Order: sequence, then structure tokens, then C-alpha cells
Amino acid sequence: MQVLYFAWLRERIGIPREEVETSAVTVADLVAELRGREPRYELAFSDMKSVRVALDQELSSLDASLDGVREVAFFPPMTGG
Amino acid sequence: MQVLYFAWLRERIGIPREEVETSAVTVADLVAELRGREPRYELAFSDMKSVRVALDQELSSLDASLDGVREVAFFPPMTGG
Amino acid sequence: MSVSVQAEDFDVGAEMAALAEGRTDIGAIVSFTGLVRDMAKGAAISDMELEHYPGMTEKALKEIEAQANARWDLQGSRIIHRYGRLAPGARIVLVLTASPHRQAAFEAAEFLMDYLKSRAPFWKKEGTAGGGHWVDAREADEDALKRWDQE
Amino acid sequence: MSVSVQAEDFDVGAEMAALAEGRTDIGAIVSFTGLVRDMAKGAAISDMELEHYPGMTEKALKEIEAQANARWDLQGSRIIHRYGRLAPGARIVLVLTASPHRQAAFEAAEFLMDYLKSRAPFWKKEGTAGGGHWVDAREADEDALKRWDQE
Repeated sequence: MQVLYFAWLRERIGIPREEVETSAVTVADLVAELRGREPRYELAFSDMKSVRVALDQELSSLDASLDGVREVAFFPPMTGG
Repeated sequence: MQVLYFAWLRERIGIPREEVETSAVTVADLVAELRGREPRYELAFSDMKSVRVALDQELSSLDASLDGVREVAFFPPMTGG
Repeated sequence: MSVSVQAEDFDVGAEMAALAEGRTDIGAIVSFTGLVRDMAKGAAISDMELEHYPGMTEKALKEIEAQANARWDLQGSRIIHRYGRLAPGARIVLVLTASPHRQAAFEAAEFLMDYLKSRAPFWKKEGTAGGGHWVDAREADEDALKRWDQE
Repeated sequence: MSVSVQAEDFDVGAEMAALAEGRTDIGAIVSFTGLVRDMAKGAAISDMELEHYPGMTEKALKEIEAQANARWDLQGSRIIHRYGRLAPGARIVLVLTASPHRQAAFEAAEFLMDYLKSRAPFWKKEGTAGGGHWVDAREADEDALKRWDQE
């Protein structure tokens, strides 16, 4: 699946998006998997209270299932307007 | 003093303003005096719940004193905006 | 702070540009534009005649604007109210408020409109097929005003 | 109903004219314009970088607009949100609402702004002498959103 990063998550991880092969069942599983990869992921996901997730461009939650999802996006709380 | 009429008060009385010589002490006294003049005044002031008054261009009340007042205006509730 | 009572139309974009001219400290600008509607209580409106009380109108609008500026942290405000005969679709009134924060700009604009509705000496007469009739003051407008006392 | 996500500036007067074009049934038009401020928390801002999530942004704005139109009696609405690098004083966002009555137009515009603040995928980075930093979401914005659930 495509995994996207925005704002300071993008800056900490160093890339705006990547293709990830995973068997993670939930968003939380995917986050745990990414954190295990490298320190930059560990740092980006160190405070999950400040991380929001969208699945196929719909706001979702960390315990949501990734079944059938093609695009996962991680970002800080939004500051539009 | 100058007495001004607006909206349907103006239409019922038939004039927008007039000079009135009066010894009325309060606005209510003046209204009573005007009502005694002619049926058109009687009609215009028949429902005082729908009449507002301004003294020298400041919103006021029927029991207010006319002492020193140069301009009295009668009109229906305002419908601006 | 500025108030105009005029027969002429106004340009919302130009008024907004004038309010923000040369400034970079404004965070929010709210505008309210009131227009003549072609229907009222199910009857078609051919035109609207707006009568006002010259002299008192300007004073009342300035007072209302000063109250809003005393109550909220405004960086600018503007009130334009037209009088005379207006066709359906015509602009009647403009209120502009500028503030560092959106909540103040919204609240001040609503406050100004609530006051204009019931405290500015304007009277509307609607022209219909059955003749002209004066618009009654709405109880809802008087109620809208009261909420600003309670805070 | 219409939504734009763009780098280009917009013209508030022209957008308002387009919304009311050929209509005589609108009673009230409310606009909100958000601007880049030159100061934040006491620090001078040199510019603001607005990042967004292409694809999701348009979806989110359309959903927010549909919610407002379902909730209030609107005759028209418009949302424009810019992205990219903006200088102090630059326009960021425009919300327009048109309704027969002022209360609906005001409430819908506030609702749209409250939702845009916390639910549209935009992120602001302010440039200061000490470097760029991402603007934190304000708790007050999250609270502002909650009032719409309680009604």
C-alpha cells in the first residue's frame, strides 16, 4: 500500500510517500512495524497523541482495519482555515 | 419645538414635521395634547405600544421630560439592516 | 471605524480592500451584506422604500459601531446603510469587521447587525400588487438583541 | 455549492457577485476571509507555508460544505482555500454563505470555518527569524467544533 506523510511527520521521516509491503491488520500494527524500522520512524511516531490517520483519504483511527485499504496517510492535527 | 413623524406615523398625520408650541412636561403629555387636536393624530397615536420616541435624536421613553428638548420624533419600531 | 448613510450602491470588495489597506496584522475579515428579497410572507415584492431619520441615523450607527469596538478587539469596522427606493436583489446594508481572531470578527458583525435591525432609525416599506405596506418589526430581532446583554 | 483548492489568490467581490448572479431571492450574504498575520505568539512572521493533502483536501471541503447545506437553509455557498507560500497580509481562505435570513448565513459560515480549522487536511508552517515551525492545533479550535454537536 501507499503510505503518505505530511508536515513534520514528512520532515522527520524524510520522504513524502512510500510503497510499503505489510501484513499489518490495523493502523496501530502498521505504526509498530514502521517504528521498528529506523530511528527516524521511531522519532516521527513517538507521540501518537499528535498523529492523525486517513485511510483512502477519509479520517480514521489507530485501531481501524487496513483490510482493502490502498492509501494510508499520517499527519499532525490539521491547522486549516 | 420641532416634532417629526416617520413611516406610518408620518403617513397617518400627513406631514413629516411641524413646529409645536406646548407646555407639555413629558412626552406622554405631548402625545395626549396631539391626540386631542384632530382624528388623524388620534389615529396615529392609537396604539402606543407601536410608537417609539427620540428626544434630540436619542431614543427615549414616553415618561421622559421635555425640558430643554428642541426636537421630538415619533416613529414605529425600527426595521433597519 | 467608519459609517456611511447613502442612497448610492456600494462595492463590497473595494470596501474590504480599503479596510485592510497596507496592513499585515489582520487575521480575519467578516462581511455581512443584506439584500432586498423578491418575496415576503408569500407575496411578491416589486420594490422596497427605505425611510430614515437624517442626523439621528448617523449618530445611531456611530454609537453602535463604537459599542462593538469597545466590546471586541477589532482592527477595523465599516457600516454602510442605504436609503431610498431599492429593487429586489439590491444591496441594502454592509457590515465589515476585522480582527486578529475569527471569533471576535464573527461576533462583532452579528452584534452590529442585531443592533442595526432594531436600533437604527430605518423603516422599510414593501411594494406589492396589493399596495405598499410597512414592514413590522420582528420579535425575533428584539430577542436577538437581548443575547448581547446576557453576556 | 462550490469548492476550490488553489495556489492563486481570489477576489472576494467577484466571488460574491458570482454567488448572487441573477438572483433576487437572497436576503443575506456572509463572507469570511482569513489572512496571514505578521505576528504569532510575539514573533515576527516572514511567510507562511501551507501544505495540504491533494485529493483528500477537495473531498473534505466538499463534505464540510454538504454538511452545512444539509443543516441550514442556504441558497449558495463557496469555499476557497489556498496552499503554498504566502506573505503576511495574503488571503488564505474564503467562505461565503447566502440565505434568506441572516442567522442561517452567519451560523453556516462559522460552522464552515470551525470545520476547516480542524478537519481540513492543511498544515501551516510559519517562517520566523529562528527558523520555520509548524503551527500547533489550538484546543480552542477543537472546542469550537464541539458546539455544533450539542445543538
